[in-house]
Amino acid sequence: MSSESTFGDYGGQYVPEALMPAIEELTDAYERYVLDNEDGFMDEFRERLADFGGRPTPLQYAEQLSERYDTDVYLKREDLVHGGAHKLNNALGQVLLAKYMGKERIIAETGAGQHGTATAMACAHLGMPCEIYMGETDIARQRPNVFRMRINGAEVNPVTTGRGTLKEAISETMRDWATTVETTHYVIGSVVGPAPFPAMVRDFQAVISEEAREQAREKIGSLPDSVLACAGGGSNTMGTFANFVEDENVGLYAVEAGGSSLSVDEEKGVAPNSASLSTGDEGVLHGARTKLLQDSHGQIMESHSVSAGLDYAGVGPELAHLVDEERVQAVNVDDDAALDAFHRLSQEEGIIPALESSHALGFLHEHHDELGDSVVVNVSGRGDKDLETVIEETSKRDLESAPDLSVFREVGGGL
Amino acid sequence: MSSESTFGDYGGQYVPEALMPAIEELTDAYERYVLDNEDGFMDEFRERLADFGGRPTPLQYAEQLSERYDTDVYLKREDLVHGGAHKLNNALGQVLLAKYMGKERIIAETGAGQHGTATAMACAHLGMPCEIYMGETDIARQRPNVFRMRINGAEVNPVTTGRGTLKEAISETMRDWATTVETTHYVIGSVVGPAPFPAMVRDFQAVISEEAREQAREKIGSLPDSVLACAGGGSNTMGTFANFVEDENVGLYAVEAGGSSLSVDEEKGVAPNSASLSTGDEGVLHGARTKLLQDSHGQIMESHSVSAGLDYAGVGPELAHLVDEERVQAVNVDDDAALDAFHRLSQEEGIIPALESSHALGFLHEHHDELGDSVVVNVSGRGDKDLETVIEETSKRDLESAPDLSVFREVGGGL
Amino acid sequence: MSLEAVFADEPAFVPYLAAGDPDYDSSIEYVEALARGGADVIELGLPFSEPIAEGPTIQEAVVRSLEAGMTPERFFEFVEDLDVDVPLVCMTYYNLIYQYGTEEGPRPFVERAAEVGIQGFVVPDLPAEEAGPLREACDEFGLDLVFIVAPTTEGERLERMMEHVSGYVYVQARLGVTGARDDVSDHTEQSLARLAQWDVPKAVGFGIKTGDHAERIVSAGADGIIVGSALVDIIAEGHENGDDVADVAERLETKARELKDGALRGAQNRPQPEGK
Amino acid sequence: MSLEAVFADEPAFVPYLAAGDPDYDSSIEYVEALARGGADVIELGLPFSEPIAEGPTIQEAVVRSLEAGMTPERFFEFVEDLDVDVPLVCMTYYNLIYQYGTEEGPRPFVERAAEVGIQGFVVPDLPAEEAGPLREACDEFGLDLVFIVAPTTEGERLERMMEHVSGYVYVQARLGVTGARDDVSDHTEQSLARLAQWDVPKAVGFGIKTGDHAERIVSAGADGIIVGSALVDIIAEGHENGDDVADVAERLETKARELKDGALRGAQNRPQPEGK
Ligand SMILES: Cc1ncc(COP(=O)(O)O)c(C=O)c1O
Ligand SMILES: Cc1ncc(COP(=O)(O)O)c(C=O)c1O
Repeated sequence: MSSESTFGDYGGQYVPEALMPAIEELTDAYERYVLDNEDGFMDEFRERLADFGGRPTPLQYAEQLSERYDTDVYLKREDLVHGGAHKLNNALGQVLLAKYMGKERIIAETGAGQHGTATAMACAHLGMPCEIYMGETDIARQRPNVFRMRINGAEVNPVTTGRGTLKEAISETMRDWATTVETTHYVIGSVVGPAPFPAMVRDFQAVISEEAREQAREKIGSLPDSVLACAGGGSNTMGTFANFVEDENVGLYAVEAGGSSLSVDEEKGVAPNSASLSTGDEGVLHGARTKLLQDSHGQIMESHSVSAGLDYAGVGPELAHLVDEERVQAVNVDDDAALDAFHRLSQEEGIIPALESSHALGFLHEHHDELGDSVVVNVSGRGDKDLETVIEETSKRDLESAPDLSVFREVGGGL
Repeated sequence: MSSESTFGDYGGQYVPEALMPAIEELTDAYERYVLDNEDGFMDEFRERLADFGGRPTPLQYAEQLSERYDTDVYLKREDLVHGGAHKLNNALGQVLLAKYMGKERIIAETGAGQHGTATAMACAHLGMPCEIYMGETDIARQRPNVFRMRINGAEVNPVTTGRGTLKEAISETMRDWATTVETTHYVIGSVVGPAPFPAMVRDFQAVISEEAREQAREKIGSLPDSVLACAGGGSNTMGTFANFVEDENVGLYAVEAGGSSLSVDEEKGVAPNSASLSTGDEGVLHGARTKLLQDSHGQIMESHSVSAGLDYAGVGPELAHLVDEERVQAVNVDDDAALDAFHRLSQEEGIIPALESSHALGFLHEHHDELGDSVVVNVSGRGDKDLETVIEETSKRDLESAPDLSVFREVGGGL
Repeated sequence: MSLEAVFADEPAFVPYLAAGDPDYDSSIEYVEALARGGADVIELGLPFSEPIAEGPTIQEAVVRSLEAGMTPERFFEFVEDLDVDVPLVCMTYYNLIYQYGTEEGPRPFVERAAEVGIQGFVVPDLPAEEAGPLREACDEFGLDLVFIVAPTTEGERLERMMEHVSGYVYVQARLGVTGARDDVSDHTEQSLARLAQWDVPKAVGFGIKTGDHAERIVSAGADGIIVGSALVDIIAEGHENGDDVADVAERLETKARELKDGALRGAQNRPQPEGK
Repeated sequence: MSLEAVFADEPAFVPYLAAGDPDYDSSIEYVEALARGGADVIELGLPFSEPIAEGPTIQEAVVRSLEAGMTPERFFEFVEDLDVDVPLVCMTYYNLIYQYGTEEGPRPFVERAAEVGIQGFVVPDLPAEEAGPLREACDEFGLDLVFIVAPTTEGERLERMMEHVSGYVYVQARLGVTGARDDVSDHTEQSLARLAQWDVPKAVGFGIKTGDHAERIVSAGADGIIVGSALVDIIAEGHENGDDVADVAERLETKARELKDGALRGAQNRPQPEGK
């Protein structure tokens, strides 16, 4: 672990001056508590991750997929973390850090609602007041997560600007932070934002690969040939890769959302995908220099993915750097393939994956014969939050693996 | 573990003759595979529980509750089991056993949908065709679980007889079984039904107390003074108690659903509660002699609880026996107190419990000063499935711990 | 006449109705119509709220009867009120037997049943293993306890069971729950063959619907036929259409005659019984 | 006139508008109206899709301008088309500066800005730490880079920052985002006191709405006032009501005069400046 503020050309701290002192304070806290385990911070963090969060999560051998693909497939089960996704690893770390720093209030943005619920849970657990910013569009498509945040005692502030999704929610949270920075910590939900966030969030998420690497050694007897993770902002990705980066023989694949197409509509400022690593270019967004979906003038594009949690125009700077360095392969999978993979895992392995994670599984499906003899796929979250979306999107398509979903109309009324 | 077919006066095998040979076959398989670990059955079961199911689950020290009640409160986190409840422990065990027995098809009943989803998941995991019977009323109030079963590839058969809840679903599943018994295994969802189900389901669930007892020793340094679990059919209850039964100094509390009142309406055949241990009397239902909610003629009453998973007129025979023996205290908590406890745990500890489990937490709230210095409460499942019910039921009441839920109306439309 | 004796001379027709379906008075008419139509024994159902062995037809009869106010006590009055000249068997679930009276266990129920003239019991959720207490009470009051032999009942299990049989055996023609079917199961012949060595009347039930069915089953060797759902269907239909009770009763009587006649035909073209 | 020189004689009035709000032509009128109303420097916003430092008022202006087709190139044309006689400062976010032209980095943007006569930049998401490349390009083309000093900028951090200042310092009157407020923050006086030791013009912004505000802030020691949202509000209202562009322009001119007059009054009852 180190406190890099840049990764090659990426990273940095492109934020309003008003936030800089807080960011310096945070950098200092990060170095002391996280990197140097001052006051036993990391010990407490790890203990809470275990007892409250349910870690370690299993590395499960997937029998049916292994047989189907003639490759040993192992699933890292982050869907079993409390709250249903890897997001708690980071949220718990940051809220605990804010407590050590003497902050009195937590704010966070959320897209799919997973980071928001994770933050709300961590705040309830640690007794911190919490407000979550969430775009109106996302609120409408992720209702159960809105309920969960409120039930955990968090305020949910609807964001009505722009298209009402993650990008706008982040901007709005930064505005709150610029006003309340003295007492408030902003829990960013991925490896994005100004330094030290990208490195810090990676370090909190690195527990995934710390466990997985050890578990792989035990189960496979060696390191895996390939490791796959979906990439939105890239926190589950960096968490899953971190401890494998030095293992040069392990192939690392960051699977982005290909959406409905990789091409863009400059006129409307819309990219029908969220593949910033694969198709974006360098720019500055939300505090960091990284790869972005932007038009030729530098205006940020509306991204799109069937999976709300991947629906973001940027990506973590360290991940962008690792892709430039060719240590990580940036690949992508479209909406259809992700939905298909969702159904496949649900039916064949009895695990309902998040639509985000389904992208990684979709890549496995399409490229299993190029990934070597053993593959670790990070199942970053569970798909309970996605049921309504999946039913709706499946009914619009002719998918290979989808079950007949007509029962949903027969019983208990329509959608 | 032993293969008792009766517990004191309770238990037995009150089923149609056509099922008896299958029940004998099952008894034999239970004794060989479960009790004697033939062919390494139990080893495989335990391994799958770990890798697929996410066991062991933590025994978490609950800081805020402990402070509030001035008692060390530990939560056994069955909400973290794959699928969101203890139900998988049993479903996985039975589906695996059916596979060892050479059965080709699985059927199960479900009430709250938790046992149905657990069974559907276990069947997908083990490649077994699966049909779930579920009452129409329950289908309407537990829609997300219906979706999950279908997405896992199970058939969901609506049951339209009677009030369309668990009782009718069990009867209907027995009817299916009576027709298909030669090829089909019926995965009963709790410690109810004819022998060997009560003992077998208990043995599959006993992993809860096996872990908890060991974890308590480590964390408390001794055994807890009291152990609390909610009781519907009683599977999480027996699982949580099993390894403590011999520890005479450990108080065991089975918390039933007090519903809206403990009194009954003989005329209508309705009990506005599900407190069969506290208020029921001996009778025969669904294959076993046990305590039941019945009218003076022996007709089974409609039970009621705000929590669908506790809404059952019977209870496991072994639990009834342990209550008669005064080894287990039968207590109960009403709908209001359960809802309050739901909100309390969500806000104070960041864990959204199932409404079922909330009953155990409600008892803790009301009787914390009678439970000694250390209490283990089984959080049998997570409450994600209950969100709609909780919002609706909370809006009808004036609860101490409920958050302001008006945001649900402001954003994203009405319920 | 003892239950066993009924089967001695000719194949017996054993109809089933849920007592009190759709209401007390009509039900009395219906039972009497069956007697007129040629019933040799009548199985009278005392409805239980959780009829796990019944298919939809009888489930609905149970609901109708319960909603019309049937209780165990009313059931006994019902039997007393009946003006029929054939043996009556009470078919019910064990919990109702168990709960009756102040004392625990089946004795009070059996005592009262004997008092009103019931001659035997069929209890679908009471396998031989659990039947001890009821068996004892039956013996005390001289009632028969009829067991069901399922297609899955074989070998040792069958042998153990046959030791307990009294009255007749209820041979379940196929797996599943009650309900009229268009086919007559292969299981029937196999089951009858399995039972051939025991000298006790064998009445076949589950799914018999027409005189032809009855004929085939008797010619396959059955000593009697048990018919429930096909009769209950007639009541359900009449009830739904609001038909006159007398009309429905007549239809039942006609149906009964069809079934009894079928059984008689079956007896004629039956291969000569060996031992009897 | 250099930016610094503007502040030399009397307190400066520095209005902000988003260029192209609500459309190109109207916006030209509005900017010119502000010049007529007494603006000493004009901050022209080049709209960015993610304006993280702006409150709702300016966010909406940004949306209007972008929807009307504003781009960096159009922005430069806009500046060329303007007929005003005061220094212009471009306020925008770093990504637009960074992306302009074919070459990477800020140089092409600065070069083009210099060409059209822009005299400086304010970049709200570019703290001193990241300003190196832009600073260099500004130096090359002789433009000023204005930094924002926030209420939280103190001690060493403040000292480091003041080394980079050119033109004037933008003193952020309170924490938060842009937007007109009814109060004038206490932070202003403290901030001005903290900055007293540096001999550079101090323009105070964030929340100034009326001539009275302007007066109080200048009398507290500010060398200038920066006003954005209060002016953008007038445009938004006019746009919504479908008012004549000329009418709106006149309202802007009047408001500008009110603010400038307030500032001038403030200068009169200001305690005598010590060092200057
Ligand atoms: C389950 C899950 N996986 C992945 C992501 C994408 O985020 P990241 O790329 O930071 O892991 C999200 C975001 O909400 C998520 O909920
Ligand atoms: C979470 C949870 N707890 C408890 C129960 C009650 O069942 P049992 O008493 O068998 O544990 C259920 C049943 O659905 C459940 O879902």
